[in-house]
Amino acid sequence: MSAPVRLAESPSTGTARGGVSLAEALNRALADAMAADERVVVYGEDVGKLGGVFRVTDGLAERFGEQRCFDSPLAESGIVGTAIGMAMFGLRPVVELQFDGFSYPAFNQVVSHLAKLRYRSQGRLDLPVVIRIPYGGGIGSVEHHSESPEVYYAHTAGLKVVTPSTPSDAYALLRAAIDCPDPVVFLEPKRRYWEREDVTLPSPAVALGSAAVRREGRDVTVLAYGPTVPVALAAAEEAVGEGWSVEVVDVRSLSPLDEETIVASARRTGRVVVVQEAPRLAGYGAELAAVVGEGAFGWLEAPVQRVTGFDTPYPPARFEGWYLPDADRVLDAIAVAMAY
Amino acid sequence: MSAPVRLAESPSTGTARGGVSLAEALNRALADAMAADERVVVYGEDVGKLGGVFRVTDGLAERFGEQRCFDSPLAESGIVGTAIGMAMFGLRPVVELQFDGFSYPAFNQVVSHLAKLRYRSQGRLDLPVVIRIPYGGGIGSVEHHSESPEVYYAHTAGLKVVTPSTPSDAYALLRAAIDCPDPVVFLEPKRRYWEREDVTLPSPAVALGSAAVRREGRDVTVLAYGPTVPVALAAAEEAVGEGWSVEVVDVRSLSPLDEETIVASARRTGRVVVVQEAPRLAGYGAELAAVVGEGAFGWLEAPVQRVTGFDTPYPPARFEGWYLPDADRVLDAIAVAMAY
Amino acid sequence: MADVAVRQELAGGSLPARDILTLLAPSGVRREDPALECDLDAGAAARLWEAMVIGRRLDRAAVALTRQGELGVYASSAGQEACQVGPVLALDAEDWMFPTYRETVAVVTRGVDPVEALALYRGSAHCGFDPRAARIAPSATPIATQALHAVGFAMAAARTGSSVAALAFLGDGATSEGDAHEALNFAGVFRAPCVFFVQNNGWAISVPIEHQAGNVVLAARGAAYGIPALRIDGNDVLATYAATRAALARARSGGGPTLIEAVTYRMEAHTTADDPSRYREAAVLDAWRQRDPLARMERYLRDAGVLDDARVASVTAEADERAARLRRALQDAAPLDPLRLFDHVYSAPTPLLERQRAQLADELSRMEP
Amino acid sequence: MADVAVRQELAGGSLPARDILTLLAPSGVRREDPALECDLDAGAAARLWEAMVIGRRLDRAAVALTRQGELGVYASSAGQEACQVGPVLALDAEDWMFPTYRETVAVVTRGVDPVEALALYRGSAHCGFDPRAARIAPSATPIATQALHAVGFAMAAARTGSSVAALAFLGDGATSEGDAHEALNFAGVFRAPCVFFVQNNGWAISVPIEHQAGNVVLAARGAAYGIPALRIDGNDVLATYAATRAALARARSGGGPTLIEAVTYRMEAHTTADDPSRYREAAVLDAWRQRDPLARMERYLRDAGVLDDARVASVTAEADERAARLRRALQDAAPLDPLRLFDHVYSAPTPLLERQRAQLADELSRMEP
Ligand SMILES: Cc1ncc(C[n+]2csc(CCOP(=O)(O)OP(=O)(O)O)c2C)c(N)n1
Ligand SMILES: Cc1ncc(C[n+]2csc(CCOP(=O)(O)OP(=O)(O)O)c2C)c(N)n1
Ligand SMILES: [Mg+2]
Ligand SMILES: [Mg+2]
Repeated sequence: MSAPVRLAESPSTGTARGGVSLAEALNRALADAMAADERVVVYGEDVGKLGGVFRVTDGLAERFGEQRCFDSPLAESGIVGTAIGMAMFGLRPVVELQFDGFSYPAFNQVVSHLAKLRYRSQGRLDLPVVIRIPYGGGIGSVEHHSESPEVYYAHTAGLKVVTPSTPSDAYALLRAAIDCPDPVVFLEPKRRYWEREDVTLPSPAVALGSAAVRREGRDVTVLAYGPTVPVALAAAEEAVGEGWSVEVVDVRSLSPLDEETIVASARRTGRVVVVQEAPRLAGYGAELAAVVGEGAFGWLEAPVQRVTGFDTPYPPARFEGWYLPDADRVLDAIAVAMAY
Repeated sequence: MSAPVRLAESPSTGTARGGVSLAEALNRALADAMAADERVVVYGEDVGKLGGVFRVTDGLAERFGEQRCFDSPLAESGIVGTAIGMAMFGLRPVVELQFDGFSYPAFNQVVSHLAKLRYRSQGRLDLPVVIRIPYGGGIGSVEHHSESPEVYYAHTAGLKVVTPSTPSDAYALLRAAIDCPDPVVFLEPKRRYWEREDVTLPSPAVALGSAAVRREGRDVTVLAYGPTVPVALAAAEEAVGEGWSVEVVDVRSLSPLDEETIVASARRTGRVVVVQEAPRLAGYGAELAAVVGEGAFGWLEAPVQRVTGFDTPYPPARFEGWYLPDADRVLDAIAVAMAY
Repeated sequence: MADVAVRQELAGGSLPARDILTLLAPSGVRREDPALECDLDAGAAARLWEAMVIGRRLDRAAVALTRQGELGVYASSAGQEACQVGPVLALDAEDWMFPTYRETVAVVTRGVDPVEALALYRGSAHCGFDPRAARIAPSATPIATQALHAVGFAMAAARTGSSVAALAFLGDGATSEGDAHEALNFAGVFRAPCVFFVQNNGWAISVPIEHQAGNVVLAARGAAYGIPALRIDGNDVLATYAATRAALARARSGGGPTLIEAVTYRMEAHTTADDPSRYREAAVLDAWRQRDPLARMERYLRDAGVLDDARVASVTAEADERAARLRRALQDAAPLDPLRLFDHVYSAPTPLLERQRAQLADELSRMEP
Repeated sequence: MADVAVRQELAGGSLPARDILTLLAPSGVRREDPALECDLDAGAAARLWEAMVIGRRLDRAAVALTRQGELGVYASSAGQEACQVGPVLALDAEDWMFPTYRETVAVVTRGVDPVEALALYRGSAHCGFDPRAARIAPSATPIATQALHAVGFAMAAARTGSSVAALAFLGDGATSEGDAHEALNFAGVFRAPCVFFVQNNGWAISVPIEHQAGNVVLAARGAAYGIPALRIDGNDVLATYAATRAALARARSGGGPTLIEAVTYRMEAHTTADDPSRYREAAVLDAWRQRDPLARMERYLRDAGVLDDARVASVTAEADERAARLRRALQDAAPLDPLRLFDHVYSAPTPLLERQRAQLADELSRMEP
């Protein structure tokens, strides 16, 4: 585990360091989607003039006017509820809920309506709504700003749930989410906003519902998503020193889940470690473990190891370095799996 | 799968059919708790004069007065939010959210405060709040009245989550929940409200956090909870005809989870089927499968089978007989496990 | 009207008791009110009465069909016909309405086949009609949530320069939910072309309005949001029509939202599964029967000479015929296809749903003789 | 005051523009207002000023400590000292208050050690003080949620015959959340002994009140709930004190809740992580500096002869000393024990938490040299 994380630098919009940051890729995806389709509208708290607290909507209000990008009152249920109505009218709203911990006031609108209106209406209503939520820990923030609520959404039938881990995926997945006639909960790994990739946008299209093998390996498969993908990759790199060849799969789409890619990898390696920031009990990693247990039963040489946040509320910032799964912890789990 | 379920009869408060119904046991638990401790207050929508739409609070307002049992305005966040404040004052509120599907407006108060205030306050605040939620399907009702939201709560650190499957457990667990200094989400399997058991109340105490082996068996373990326990027992009974000896474990406490009892059973039988009404993806059954996979890896003769509701929104009432896991479906899963 | 008087009194402390605007006295006598203009003459108003007659008849049929097991449960509109017919007939063809489970009469008044309108209660579909064709959102069960959909719809209309407006139905109990507030506030901020029509029928299941709201004059909420509000007699279909019509006109002309509180009474149980004898005296119904929305309208139309026994008989016959058609349609309904259970979760099925569908298909095939 | 005037004008359409009650003009001249009585003479009022001086000094220190990395982030109370000191000093010892992240000055005014008050922002604890001892709920971050806790607390007090009251702090932005509405409505229905103190500081991060509310006169909400409401000058500590004091007295005597809207201004960034230059002109601050809550109070006290240079100097010195103590305490803070991470999730640890604790302990032991 690493030392306590300090408060993150603010998002850079410059290009001094080269490449494109994840936040910039998202910003570009929004702008391109708005340019391509005038039905796309963007709103939420502080997304207009301020450009969002993470600047993901920077410049959109100015470029597209305040009919297309605007600030809403401070009311998350109101944001999602009105987005549903806008979608019924025929628009394609992309709304921001400012932080993971502030997505909960909208939960009823998300679960009772957004997820269910297509089913309820026997397919007569499209619900092309995207809910963007910066999520996860590691930015040294105060409580409620570091939650990992993915299970709440992934377990809700009718929603699609995706989370990118790279700038190019961020661009492609957000474009796919906006184009999708189904509602998508788009989880943005906020501590990766400022990570850069040398990529030219638009990046190649990515289908919702597909996982990606980020690194090939023979001995162990590590399943990760969103903020923990770089953690898994770091552990894989360190594992080389131990003589272990580690495959890293970026699950990327939590609902629907690409069971095929995951099971294929598990069968290849016979050993699986899953990584999530969220607490363990009934976390998304349980689904991954269950899917692997079902699909690769005869192939497994070791029980699936779960590397997770602890089953506490998210701790104060100075504790998060001890709380968050890091490469060492993933490596420990790989070692356990390898010892079988 | 069975024929579509028809609208349920209304809850009987008579004793004509002998024994105690689950709803009556809950009613008795509330009354006894209120008599034992004047800090216990009961409120929610229609719980006063009406006695609750399922009559679980029947007679409490009359007996204890409207300072102790009363109707609230129609606002679930308000109900849970004020319960938190009452607990800070020193009362022990037991609130009812009328149906599973109407628990979501309170989600923010539950997740952001109820679950976290003890942790936030470094143990200085007790949060002895019980949230009673009639949950699950099978009563032929309209949409939003048949949800299985257990994962949303079980995944939330800081909450305890229990669900009884028998009248005697209903009594004992509700008393334990009310006595507990921690917040408890108490999920009442509404289609079992009228099932009767020959038991004298008060029933023996049950500790929160313990599972119960309901039937012993040698070949397969079926893990079930709440409304599906009788389904599992029926399947176990039918399995006798096939020559299979089925153990049924009533998980009962979803958080904390009694991993010990579950793993011990899985190791004994080597085959496990989990049953839930909720959709499969990231459902509670995934946690059970993961725990079994971790704790009984070397003992398993077959992959853990998950019998779940389908990954659709809860369907219209006339479809629910096809939707809900029934004994046949559990038996199919047992057969698959036995075939390994 | 003891009930309403009491409610007004209660409101006194915090707000000057507002008049309840009425255009048609319970006796059937037409009044004028400068605050509420109705451009319908008696001849044109007759269709309001007709729709109420048909609505009430179908409503009664639905209650009976519940007893016969054709419907699982039903929330009656009885007593509230003026609240459901007036606003709906005030809509333009392109407008959308956002009803709750209570608005079956409103839904059929908008032209939806009663069989489709009742699929929700039959348990054969969550929403039996096509929302796009009917321009009606699926009836909302989670209280107050639909108000936000209406506002969002209206915001979208305004933003795209459309002149379409939205009509949101709400109950009195619904005004306690956070969503009702957020809807009013969003509408106020964005001046959304949305009309909030609150049927204050005195009850939210067993909870009377006096225990529901600190100020039982729900129209008093308007000022909090900068929204014009008015309080009308909800059993007067001329008032419900005229108020909604005026509000829609304002909405369309850029004047923003309006809050209408219609004071009415729930004459039946909350739903057929409810037992109101546990919480209210049957006697109170008598006072409200004197204020019946159909009776006063019939009186008015007869006095105005546009209605006679023959027309009453023919409209009643038509209503009976529609009820009979409904009954027959439900009794003759084709069996449901279980596999439809999997349709329309997403725009295209996922691999998991395909697998589950195949599983059910297999189970069904194994059940065949 | 151009800002406030504009806001009042905006409100005009829907509500008679209400006066903003003031007892102390920006010039420091004491006014009388029959609607707002203050029983403090200048001598007694001096402690309000002292608390503001100390509060402002600590607030300034906190901003500086953020720049030095001792705190992770901080939400300044600057400009709002009168809103935080007045209400707190109006409380009785047994009352509880329910603050937000903005109320650090209120929390220290109630007697909490600044180190404990700032633990939230330091990232060493979610709440550094003992809520029971301080009779302060942990500062709430999720907007408006704490209002319901205050109401529940007050309901419990009333139900058990206690005379304790609750004070809920809210921001202007918070009034848009459903929870704010549900809190006002519950309080109105149950006549809960609760005072809602809304600091209308003009902004919710980057969103001005004009885009937040359809009626920017937030006090207009009171009538909707049958709750007495008043609008006061939030930069006048005599007004904030007197209004809260009167509301608490009413609450305690069974008179139910009160809504107080205090019109003030957020002089700093939303938090130290915010960049207000992106959304507001620095020039507007000048008008508000003329209305500074400390300056006018100092003027008043000097004119009344209860304050002289010596006392100003000694209070300033004490404030500096407290700030220095705070700085030292943070710099000298003992390292945190990582294993405390597992404490107090439940009243007793679960087996899963025991295992995880053991895992971290093992990791830590392996890290040792
Ligand atoms: C969010 C939510 N909570 C609870 C319920 C259960 N419920 C159904 S109807 C009702 C009362 C509604 O009262 P009101 O808004 O006055 O409408 P009415 O039934 O009188 O038309 C309640 C509590 C619900 N449907 N949704
Ligand atoms: C439920 C919720 N949504 C969003 C946020 C993010 N947020 C923090 S402060 C703030 C603005 C609050 O404005 P106001 O209520 O006026 O209080 P102020 O900061 O001005 O004191 C927002 C949107 C939050 N904390 N909680
Ligand atoms: Mg009602
Ligand atoms: Mg503010």
